[in-house]
Amino acid sequence: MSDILRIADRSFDSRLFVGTGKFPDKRVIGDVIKACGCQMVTVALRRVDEKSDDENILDYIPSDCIIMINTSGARNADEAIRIARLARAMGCGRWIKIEVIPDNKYLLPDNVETLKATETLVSEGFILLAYMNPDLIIARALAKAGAAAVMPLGAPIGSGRGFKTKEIVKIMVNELDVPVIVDAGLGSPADAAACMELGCDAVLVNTAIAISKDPVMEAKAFDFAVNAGRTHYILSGSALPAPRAACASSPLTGFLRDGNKV
Amino acid sequence: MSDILRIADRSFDSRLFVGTGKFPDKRVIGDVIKACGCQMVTVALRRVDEKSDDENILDYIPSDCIIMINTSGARNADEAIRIARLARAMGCGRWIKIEVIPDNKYLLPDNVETLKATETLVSEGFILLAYMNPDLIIARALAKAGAAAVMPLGAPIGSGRGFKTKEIVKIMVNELDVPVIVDAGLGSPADAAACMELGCDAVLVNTAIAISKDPVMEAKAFDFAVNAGRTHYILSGSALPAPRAACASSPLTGFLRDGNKV
Amino acid sequence: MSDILRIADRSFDSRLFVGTGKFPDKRVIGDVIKACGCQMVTVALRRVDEKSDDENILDYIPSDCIIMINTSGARNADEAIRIARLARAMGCGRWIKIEVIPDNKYLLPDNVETLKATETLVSEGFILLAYMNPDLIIARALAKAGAAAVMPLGAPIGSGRGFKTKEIVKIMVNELDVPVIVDAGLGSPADAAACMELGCDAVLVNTAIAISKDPVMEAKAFDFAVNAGRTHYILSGSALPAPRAACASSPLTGFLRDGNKV
Amino acid sequence: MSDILRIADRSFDSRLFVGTGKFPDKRVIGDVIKACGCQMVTVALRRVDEKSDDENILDYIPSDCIIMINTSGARNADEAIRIARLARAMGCGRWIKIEVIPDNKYLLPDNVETLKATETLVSEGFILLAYMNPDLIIARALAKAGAAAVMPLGAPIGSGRGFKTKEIVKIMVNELDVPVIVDAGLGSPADAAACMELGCDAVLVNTAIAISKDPVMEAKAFDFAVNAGRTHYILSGSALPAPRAACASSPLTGFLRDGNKV
Amino acid sequence: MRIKINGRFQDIKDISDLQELIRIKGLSGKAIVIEHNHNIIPKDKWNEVMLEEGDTVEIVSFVGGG
Amino acid sequence: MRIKINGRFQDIKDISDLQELIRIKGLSGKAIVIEHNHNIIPKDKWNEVMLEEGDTVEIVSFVGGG
Amino acid sequence: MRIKINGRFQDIKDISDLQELIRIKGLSGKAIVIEHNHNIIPKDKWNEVMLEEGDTVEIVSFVGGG
Amino acid sequence: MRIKINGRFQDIKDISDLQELIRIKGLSGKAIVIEHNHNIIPKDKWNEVMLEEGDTVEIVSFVGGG
Repeated sequence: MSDILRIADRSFDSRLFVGTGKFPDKRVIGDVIKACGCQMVTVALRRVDEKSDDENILDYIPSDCIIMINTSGARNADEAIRIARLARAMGCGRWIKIEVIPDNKYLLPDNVETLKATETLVSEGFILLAYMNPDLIIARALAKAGAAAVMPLGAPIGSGRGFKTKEIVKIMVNELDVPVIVDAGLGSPADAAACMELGCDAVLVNTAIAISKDPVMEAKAFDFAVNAGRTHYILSGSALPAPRAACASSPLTGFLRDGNKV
Repeated sequence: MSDILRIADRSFDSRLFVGTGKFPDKRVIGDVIKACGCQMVTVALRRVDEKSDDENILDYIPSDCIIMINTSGARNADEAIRIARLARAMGCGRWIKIEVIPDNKYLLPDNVETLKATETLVSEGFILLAYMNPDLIIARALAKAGAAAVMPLGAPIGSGRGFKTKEIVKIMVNELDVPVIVDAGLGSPADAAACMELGCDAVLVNTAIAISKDPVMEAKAFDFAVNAGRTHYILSGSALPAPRAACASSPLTGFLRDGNKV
Repeated sequence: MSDILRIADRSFDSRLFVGTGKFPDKRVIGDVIKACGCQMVTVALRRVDEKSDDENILDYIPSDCIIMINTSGARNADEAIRIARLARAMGCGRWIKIEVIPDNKYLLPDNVETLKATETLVSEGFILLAYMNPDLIIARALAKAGAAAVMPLGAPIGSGRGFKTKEIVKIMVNELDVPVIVDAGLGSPADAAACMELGCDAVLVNTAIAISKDPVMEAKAFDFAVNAGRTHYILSGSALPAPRAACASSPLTGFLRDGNKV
Repeated sequence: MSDILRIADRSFDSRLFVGTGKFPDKRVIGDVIKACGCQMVTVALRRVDEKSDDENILDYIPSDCIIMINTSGARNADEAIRIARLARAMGCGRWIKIEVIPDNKYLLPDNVETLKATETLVSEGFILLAYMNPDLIIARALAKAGAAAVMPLGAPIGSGRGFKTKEIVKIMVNELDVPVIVDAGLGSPADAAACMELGCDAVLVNTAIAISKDPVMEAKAFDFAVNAGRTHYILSGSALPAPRAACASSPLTGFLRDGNKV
Repeated sequence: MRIKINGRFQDIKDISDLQELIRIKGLSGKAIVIEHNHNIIPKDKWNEVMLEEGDTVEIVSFVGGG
Repeated sequence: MRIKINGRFQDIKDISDLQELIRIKGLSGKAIVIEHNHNIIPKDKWNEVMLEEGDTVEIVSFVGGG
Repeated sequence: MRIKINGRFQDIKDISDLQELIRIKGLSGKAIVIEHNHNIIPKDKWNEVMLEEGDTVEIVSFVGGG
Repeated sequence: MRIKINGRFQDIKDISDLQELIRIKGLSGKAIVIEHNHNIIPKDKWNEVMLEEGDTVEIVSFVGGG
C-alpha cells in the first residue's frame, strides 16, 4: 500500500517525526532514528556554551533525514524570525518549525505571533510547519499564509498527558487542506495510534521517546503504533462519520451584512 | 455560603447564563428564566422580517435580567463592532458577547478578529464577554484588552457533544484573572456540573434547554447542576492538583534573547 | 413532575441514598440527611467497642428515613446472612444491603456469594439490595432471586474515581426490571448526574460527602446533581439511542442444542 | 528483547489472538494469520449444514497455530462441556475458550456457569481460557479452578466500541497470576495498544479484522499496535502507579467473624 | 426612488423620510434601530433624515440568540 | 425409521449405521464428529453403531468463530 | 469461667447470665444485639441465658457504614 | 575593549576580528553561526569583521530540541 505523506516538495514514508531534546545520552539519537525509520527530526538553536564540549547534535542525525529547526526560545514573531534566519545561515536548509511560546508554565503557543512569523518567513522562502494551539480558523490562516503543515498540540509539551484535544483536531483534519501533525503531549504509542486513526497526517514525539528506559525500543513502538493507526484510518476512516457539525443557536438568517441577501 | 460572581460592575448569584435562540415557543422564555434564576441572557440582532409579526424578544425577558447582545452573524471584527453599536443604540446597555464566526459548518470563532473587536469596543465603553476557541494566550490578550470575561467553547455550538475542551480550559481557569465561562456545546446537566467542578465561573446554555421537551424543567436541571458543581468546587477545588505543567523538550537555557542572561 | 422511585413496597422522592461511614463528626449526619432530603441511609453492624462511649449511630438518623443495614465485613454468604439476621433482631426492619467482599485491597464484591445470600435472605422476608460488580447476567439472577434492587459499583469503594463502569451499567439499566443504583466510587456531583442521565434509578454516596470540608453543603450538591441528571433523563433519555447491541463473531445458527431448530 | 507469553505449557511470541468468524471470504484467513504472526486462533463448532459445500475452516489455518475451540452457542455449563468434548473428539487438542452466553442481545457471558464449566473441563484435562464479564473475584475463582487465562470483555462482542472496561481490567491485571486477555469489542489498533499499555497479556480480535476492507492489512495493523503497546508497557509499565486501592466507607474493625481478633 | 433596505433594493414611492418608511412598512417602531447609509439614526431624528436615490437603510431588531 | 438429526426429525430408509448415514448425506467424513444419543462416537466405530427408531444424532464440524 | 466475647477469650467472675454481662461491661443495652453460641437472644431472654465455660458471646451494635 | 557576547559583557583584549574571537574561545567553528550587531556574518567574512567597543556578538549552534 503506497501511502506517502507530502509536505512542501518532500515525500515521507514515515509519519513519525522525532524531536531530539532531553536524551540523556545524545549518542543514542542515531539509533533511535534508524530504528523507527524517521525521516524528519527537529533540533533547536542555542547560544554556544563555551564550557561544554564541542558536541554537535547534527553529527548524530543520519544524513538522509530532514532536519527541521524549531524556534523554541522565541517569545514573539520577531524572535522566531531571527532564529529561522540564523538556522538557514548555518546551512540547515529551509525547514522550520515555528514555535512561539510566551508562557513558561504550560508552554502554550501564541497563535497570533505564530501567524505573523509564518507570513514573513514564507516570503523568505522557508518551509514552515507551525506548532499551534488547536484552532481551525488560525490553522486556515496559517495555511493561507503558506504554512506547509499545522502542528496542533495534543497536550502541554512534555506532559505526556496524551491526545487531549481530539475535538478541535478532528475538525481541523476534516476541514484543512494542509497536513495536520499532532505535536506535544503524546505519552504512549496508543496516543499516537489514536491520532492517526482520527486522520492526522503525522505525529511528532520527543519526550516519551527521549526519557524512556530504552529510547530505541520506545521509538520502534511509536513507529509501529503510527503505522497501525494510519492503516486503520485508511481502511476505515472514510467510513467514519464526520464530526457532528454545529447547529446555530442564533438564527442563520437576517444577518446584517453588506451585499448579502436577507 | 456567599458566592457571588462578579463581571465588570455587576454581581451574579446565578452562574447559569441562558441563550434565547431556538425556542419553539418564545413565550416560554420568561418561565425558563424565572425557573432557573438566570440573571444574564443573550439575544441576537437581525434585520427585521417585515412579514413576521412584530414580536419583540425582549418582552419575554424579566426586567431584572442583564441582556447581553451577541454579535452572531459577524464574520470579522468590523461586523461585530457594527452590531455592538447598533445594539447600544437600541437602548440595550453595554453588555456584548463578541462572537466572530467565519466558519459556517462548525461555527468556530475567529480569535484574532475577536481580539480586534474587543480592543475597539472596550475603548467605546462596552462590557465585553468574548466567545472564543479555547486558547490561553489569546485569552490573556483579551483580558489585557479589557474583556470582562472569556467564553471558551465546550464543543461546537448546538452540537450537544459536551465539555470536550477540558485540557485547555482547565489551564485557562488556573491562569487567568478574568472569569472563564464555558459557552456552547454542553448537552446535559452533567456537562455543566463538570465545567463548574473544574473551576469555571459560569456556563452559558442555549440549545440543550431550548429544544428540550420541557425547557422550564430542563433549565431548572441545569441550574441545579451548576450549583452542585460549583459547591463541590468550592469545597474541594482548592485541594485538587493543578494541571500538570509542561516540561520543555528543547533546552530552557541559552535562548537568543536581547538583554537576557545566558 | 411526579417521579417516584419504588423499591419493594416503599416510595422514594429522593434518589440520593447516603452512607453514614467515615464522618469525622457523627453529629452532622442528621443535618446532612435533612439537607439533601435523603430517605434511605445505610449503616453497618460491628462488635461493640467497650472502650468507646455508648454512641448510637441510629440516634443521628431522622425517624422517617429507611435504615438499610449493610453486611460489610462479610466475606461470604454465610457471614452476610448472619449479619442480616442480627440486624433484624435489633429491630431495624428488613432492609439489607448485601455486601460480600473477600478482597481487602480493592474491596470488590463476590457476585456469586452475593447471589447465594440473596436467595436465602429473600426467603426469610428481607428486602435485599445487592451491591455488586457490574454484570448483566448476575443482576438478572439477583432480580430473579428476589433482590429488590441491584447496586453496581461505579469504581472501588471510597476511591472517588467516578463512574467508570458506564458500559455495563448502561446495559443493565436497559435490560433489567429492578432498579439499578450506582453504589461506590462516585467522587463528585457531576459523577452522580452522569449516573442519573444514563438512566440509573438512584445513587448511593458516602465517602464524597463524609470527608468533604462541609458535608451538609456537599450533600445538598449531590442532591441537586441527582435531581438535575434525573430530570434530564426523563426529558431526553427515551430519545437516546440504546447501547449498541452486540454482533456475534461466531455464527448464530447451527447451535448444538437439544430441542432447537437448526 | 525476549518477551514470551506463556499459557499452560505453550509459549507465544505473538500477543494477538485472532478469531475466524465473519470473514466474507474464508480463504483470506491464512494470509491474515501469516501477516500478523498470530499463533492462536479460535474457531467454533456447529451442526453441519448439509446444503453448504464441505468447506473445512481448519484447512485455512496454518498448521503451527494453536486452534482454540470456543463454546459459542452454549447457554450454560453443560452445553459448554458438551461442545468441548466434541471438539476434542475431532482431534483438535485441548484448547478451549469457554464462552457461556445466555443473553442474545448484548452477548454478555454468564460468569457463574463459566466457572462451573471450567471446574469440570479442567478435571478432564482441557486447557481453558475463560471469556468473562470483568470481575476480579470470579477471575480469581477461575484461576483457582485451573483456568489457564481469563478473557474479560472490552465491550460487547462485535460492537467495536473499544476498551470500555479499563477500571476493572486494570485491577485484574494487577491482582491475578494468570494471563489477562481482553477479548471482544476492540474496534481499532489504538484500542488494542491501550489494552497492552495497561498491562494485559494479549488481546483477541475478530470482527474488526474480519469486516475490514482489507483484513490482511488490518491484521498487520493490530499486530503492530499490540507490539507497540506491549513494548511501552515493558519499558514504563512498572513505573506506573497501581490503581488506587479502595478505602472502606464502613469501619474495618469490629467485624463479626469467628476466630478473628476484635 | 430605489433604495436598498436590509440588503434588498426596493422601489419606494411617496416616502420622504425614515419615519414614513417605518410607518409604511407597518413596523411599530418599538425595539428597532435604523442605520441610514451606515449611520445609526436615533429615533427622534427619523423624521429629519430624508431618503434619497441609492440610500442604504438597515432596520434591525432583537431576536432570540445564544 | 424416524430419527432426529441435528435437531430435526427425518425419515431415514435403508440406512443401518452411522457410516452409511454420513455417506448418504454426502458428507466427506473429514473434520466432523458424531454424537449418537449423546455419546460421542469415534470415527472407527461409525460402522458399528446401528441406528434405531427415535435415535438422536448430532453431526458437527468447525466453522469460523471468535 | 472463660468465655469468648467478641472474638476474645475473657475470664469472667461472678456473672451468671447475659443480663449481668451487659451490666458489668457498662453497656446500656440499647441498640445492641447478643448472639449466644450463634443463637440470637432476644433482649427479654437475656436474664434467662446462663453463661457456661467455653461459651461464645457476640455483642454487636450499629455504626456508620456505607 | 568591552563587547557583549551571548548576552554577557566581556572584556576582550588583543582580538581584532570574529575569526580570532572564535579561536580564542576555543570553538571549532563548525556548526556555529555568528550574529554581529544583529547581522548574520557568513563564515568566510569572519576575518573581515572588526570588533569594536560595545559590539554585540551572538554565537549559536544546534542542540537537541523537540
